Amino acid sequence: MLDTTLDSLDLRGDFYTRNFQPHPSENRLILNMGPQHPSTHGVLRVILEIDGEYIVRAEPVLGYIHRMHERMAEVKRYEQYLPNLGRIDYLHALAWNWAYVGAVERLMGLEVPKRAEYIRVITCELNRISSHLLWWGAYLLDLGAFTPIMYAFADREIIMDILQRITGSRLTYCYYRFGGVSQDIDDKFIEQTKELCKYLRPRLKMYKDFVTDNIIFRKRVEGIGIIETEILRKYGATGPVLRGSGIAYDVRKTKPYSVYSEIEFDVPSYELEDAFGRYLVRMQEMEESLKIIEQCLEQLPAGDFILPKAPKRPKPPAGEVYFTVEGARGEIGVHLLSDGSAYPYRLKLRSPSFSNLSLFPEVVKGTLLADAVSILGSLDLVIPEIDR
Amino acid sequence: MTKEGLGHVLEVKPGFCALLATGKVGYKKQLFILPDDLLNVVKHLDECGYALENITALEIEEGFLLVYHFNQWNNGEKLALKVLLTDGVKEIDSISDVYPGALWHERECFDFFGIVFKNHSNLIPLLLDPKENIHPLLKAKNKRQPLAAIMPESEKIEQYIKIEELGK
Amino acid sequence: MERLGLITLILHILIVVVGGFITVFANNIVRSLTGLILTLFGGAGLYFLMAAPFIGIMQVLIYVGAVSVIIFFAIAFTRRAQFGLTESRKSSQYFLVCLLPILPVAVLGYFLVKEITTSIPVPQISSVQTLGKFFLGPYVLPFELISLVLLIAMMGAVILGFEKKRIQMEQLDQAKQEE
Amino acid sequence: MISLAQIPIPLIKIVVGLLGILIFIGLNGLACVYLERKVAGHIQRRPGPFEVGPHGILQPIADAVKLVAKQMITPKGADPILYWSAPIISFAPAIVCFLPLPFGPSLQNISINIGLIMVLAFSSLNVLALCLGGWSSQNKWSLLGAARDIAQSVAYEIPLLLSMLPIVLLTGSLNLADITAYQGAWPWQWLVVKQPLAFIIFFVCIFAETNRAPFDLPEAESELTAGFHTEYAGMGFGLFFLAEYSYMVVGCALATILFLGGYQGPVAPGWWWFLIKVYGLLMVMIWVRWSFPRVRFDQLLNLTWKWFTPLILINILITALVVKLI
Repeated sequence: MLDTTLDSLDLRGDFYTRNFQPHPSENRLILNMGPQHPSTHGVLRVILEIDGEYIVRAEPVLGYIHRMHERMAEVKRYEQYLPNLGRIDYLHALAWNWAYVGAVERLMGLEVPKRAEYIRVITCELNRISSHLLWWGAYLLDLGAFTPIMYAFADREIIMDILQRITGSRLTYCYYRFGGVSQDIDDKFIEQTKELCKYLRPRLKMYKDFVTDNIIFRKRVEGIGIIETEILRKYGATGPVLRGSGIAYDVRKTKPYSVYSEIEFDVPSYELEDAFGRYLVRMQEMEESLKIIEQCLEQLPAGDFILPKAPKRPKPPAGEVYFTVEGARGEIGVHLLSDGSAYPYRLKLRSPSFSNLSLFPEVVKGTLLADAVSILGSLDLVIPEIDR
Repeated sequence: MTKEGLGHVLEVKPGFCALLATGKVGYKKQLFILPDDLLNVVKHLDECGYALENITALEIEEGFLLVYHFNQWNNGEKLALKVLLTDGVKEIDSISDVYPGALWHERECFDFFGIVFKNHSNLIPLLLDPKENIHPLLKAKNKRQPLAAIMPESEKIEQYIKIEELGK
Repeated sequence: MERLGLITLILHILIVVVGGFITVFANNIVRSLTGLILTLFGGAGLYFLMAAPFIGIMQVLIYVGAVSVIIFFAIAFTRRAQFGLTESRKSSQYFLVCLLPILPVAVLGYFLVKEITTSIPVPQISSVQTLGKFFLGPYVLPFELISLVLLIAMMGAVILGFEKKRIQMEQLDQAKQEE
Repeated sequence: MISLAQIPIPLIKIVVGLLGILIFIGLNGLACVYLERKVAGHIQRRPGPFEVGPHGILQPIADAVKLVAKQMITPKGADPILYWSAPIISFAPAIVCFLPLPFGPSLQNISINIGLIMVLAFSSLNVLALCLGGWSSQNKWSLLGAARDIAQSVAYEIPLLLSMLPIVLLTGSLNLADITAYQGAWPWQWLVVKQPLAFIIFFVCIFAETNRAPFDLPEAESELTAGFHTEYAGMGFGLFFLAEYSYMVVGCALATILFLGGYQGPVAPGWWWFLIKVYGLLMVMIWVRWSFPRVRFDQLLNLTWKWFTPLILINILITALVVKLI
């Protein structure tokens, strides 16, 4: 009699829980981490099978904020779709802006003015720093340190203020246009950005003293979540997750787009393969971004900020294009197919977090629950980007 | 499916893949293969050290076109595999045995188009509600375009390569 | 003062008895344990009344604070307890359960009636020092033996823990290989 | 009828003492909430509560009113009796823990000769309350929190007990008043000078005992949502909260009495010295909480079993030898 009640108890839960395992074995617990959980940063849900606190199996369940952006693309004109891009990855919105705008420009054969390219690089790197700062704070919150996120937000606020003056929005930017940017930058922007660079350098140094060299933090990330190169390749991971394992693949350097080939910067990579490697990559990347911004401000040419003849309502010729840029989380790809009309025929958004998260079940096997949180944080996930 | 529509579809023999012109698309290489050769080709690409980047599909007049994007880390050279499913076929081999990262991409294609991937270990909806059986990216019949209309480059076949010689 | 003492005594006896009944009759294993803890608490109170506060506090520290918690650890994670499952007992079981306490009551009662001892009206408080001297004086051998038993129990627990961990790891490896 | 004069004086003393303790616990809860929020605010470079009253001084009262006014929800499938008794079991022993503490030269509720063990015994009941709450919530996260709490108590309880033994060996008493009297008024006469290692281990174990960061594993917001009190709302949570602060004060008071000379101070000894030292230690606890990440579970076990226990055993051995020889 007891067994039958147990059976019926096991069959509780929704489609995904039942699909995960209808009959958990003795001593094992099926645990739903999410969709509302403090360290899944949004509405990610991970079904875990745990033995004590050891994770035997994990399966992420997605789709809680799925908005079908790809379908929206097919029913909207090219220019109408622009604001959607800022909503995909709300932390590095400008990279998505760029990926889409770049794809359309390539399809139409538009030549972007030099000044516009530089403005794009500056704003995109500013956005990257703000994204990494938020990740840094949130990651430490995952590890149980409450204070860093406040520091990170204070710094991020400055960047958002700077970008707000130029782009008009604070988070979900829609700044780039086909053939340039929507508004030119002024002297005040340049001055503010220079000040920011001066301000952020000692801050990053302070963060290193404050967090990176902390023994408790080190013990929580060193040797945790080791991802081998082979797994990275088979799952198509990109970005800091890849560079944390020692592979210096960065679209900005390997296949330079825009004016990245004219700027000197390093691609940090660490052969640690663990969460600490990924952490160091992101911390180093912020410094590199500062370097890029300073160089761009020096080299900033005069000229148009948008192509004078840029079409307001583009109608690209029929054809296919695949354009990738380097986002804060990895390689962002826009695969665009046009049939010559004012609406895209098919638009596929390749999001880096999607691939990065897909290797999570592989990595998390056999680790502790606390480590799973640490690994999840080190992948730097943005759930709207995964669900799209 | 008229023969005329199929006229543009590339004629590839089994065991061969057609190397297409890339133009401004953004790939280093474009390969067109038959559905049956998919696993074979993917195994070769795996040996060459390609990383799986993306799997996507689209519906055209001829049927479904699946595009697999691969990437090489050392030089960033991208490779696209294109497979056409014609005659109402909605099934293709899963490449998840070779690239486990394909599991999710294939589930997404199953979600959006209803394409069934054979030998997929867990083909359940990934992003959409499992209770609603809708495939939002399928197009109405009058909206579908022929392959030639959306991929003008794919008409130009540069050469045919034997699959065994792909690695070279 | 005396009346107050009597009230307290009855109160503690009530706690012990009620705790005992909960322990036996509760149909949920964790509730049974809670009853047991209540009984132990009542016992500790009785020690206090008998002017043996050290023993009473030790009862709280060791039995309530440590042993019960460990028992809790062991049973709370069984599947039955996890899902809050309850069991219904047959009436014959209740009968047996009622029969069981009669035995000690009979034995104790017999001796109480047979040999009435005169109790000290105002009990003396024995200090911790006296107790310690007792343990390391006349009772040194049993005292040391008990510590030896505890040591062996601890070592056994550690060894068992390692064994279980090893098996777990093997299972994990197997699961990985199967995939 | 019992006339007033017939009521025994010890009983009156205890009742008055209990009332005093309850008032102290309540006020301390308010003060700690304010302190915690304000210190956390300043550590995080923000002002902290500022709206209710001048400098947000009335914020704790607003918090308390909110907690009391909230609906008390019993989750579906929970064991209601155990579920609601858990916060009470957590809070009630805290009151007993205050009884033998000497706040001042003549400010001790009951001068019991085993005061130290009494505090320890009743503070260890908190673990039981936490597991009961965690288990009866019918929530897997709570259950994991309860499991962690038990394992944690197994880890810290032994070094915590052992770290007091050197003091007992030196002073030869378990009465907290005697231990205070053994030490002098000046800092170099305090036992922390003779037993620095024991003090450090004791204080770290107090962090674990009170479930404070970096050892707040049973709660662990980012891992177990809120651990054992995930399901508690209103005053159920409020009592756990109050109990945590009470145990913090008990822990800091014990550290003060055992190692920092209790109520004794260089100028004008009295209860104010005691409170200054206790709240000084409390500030350290708050400071640590807002600066450090959380340790992992096995790291805590490693720390306590592999480092603290052997170290403190050696410490006891040396102390015993020195006491015997001198």
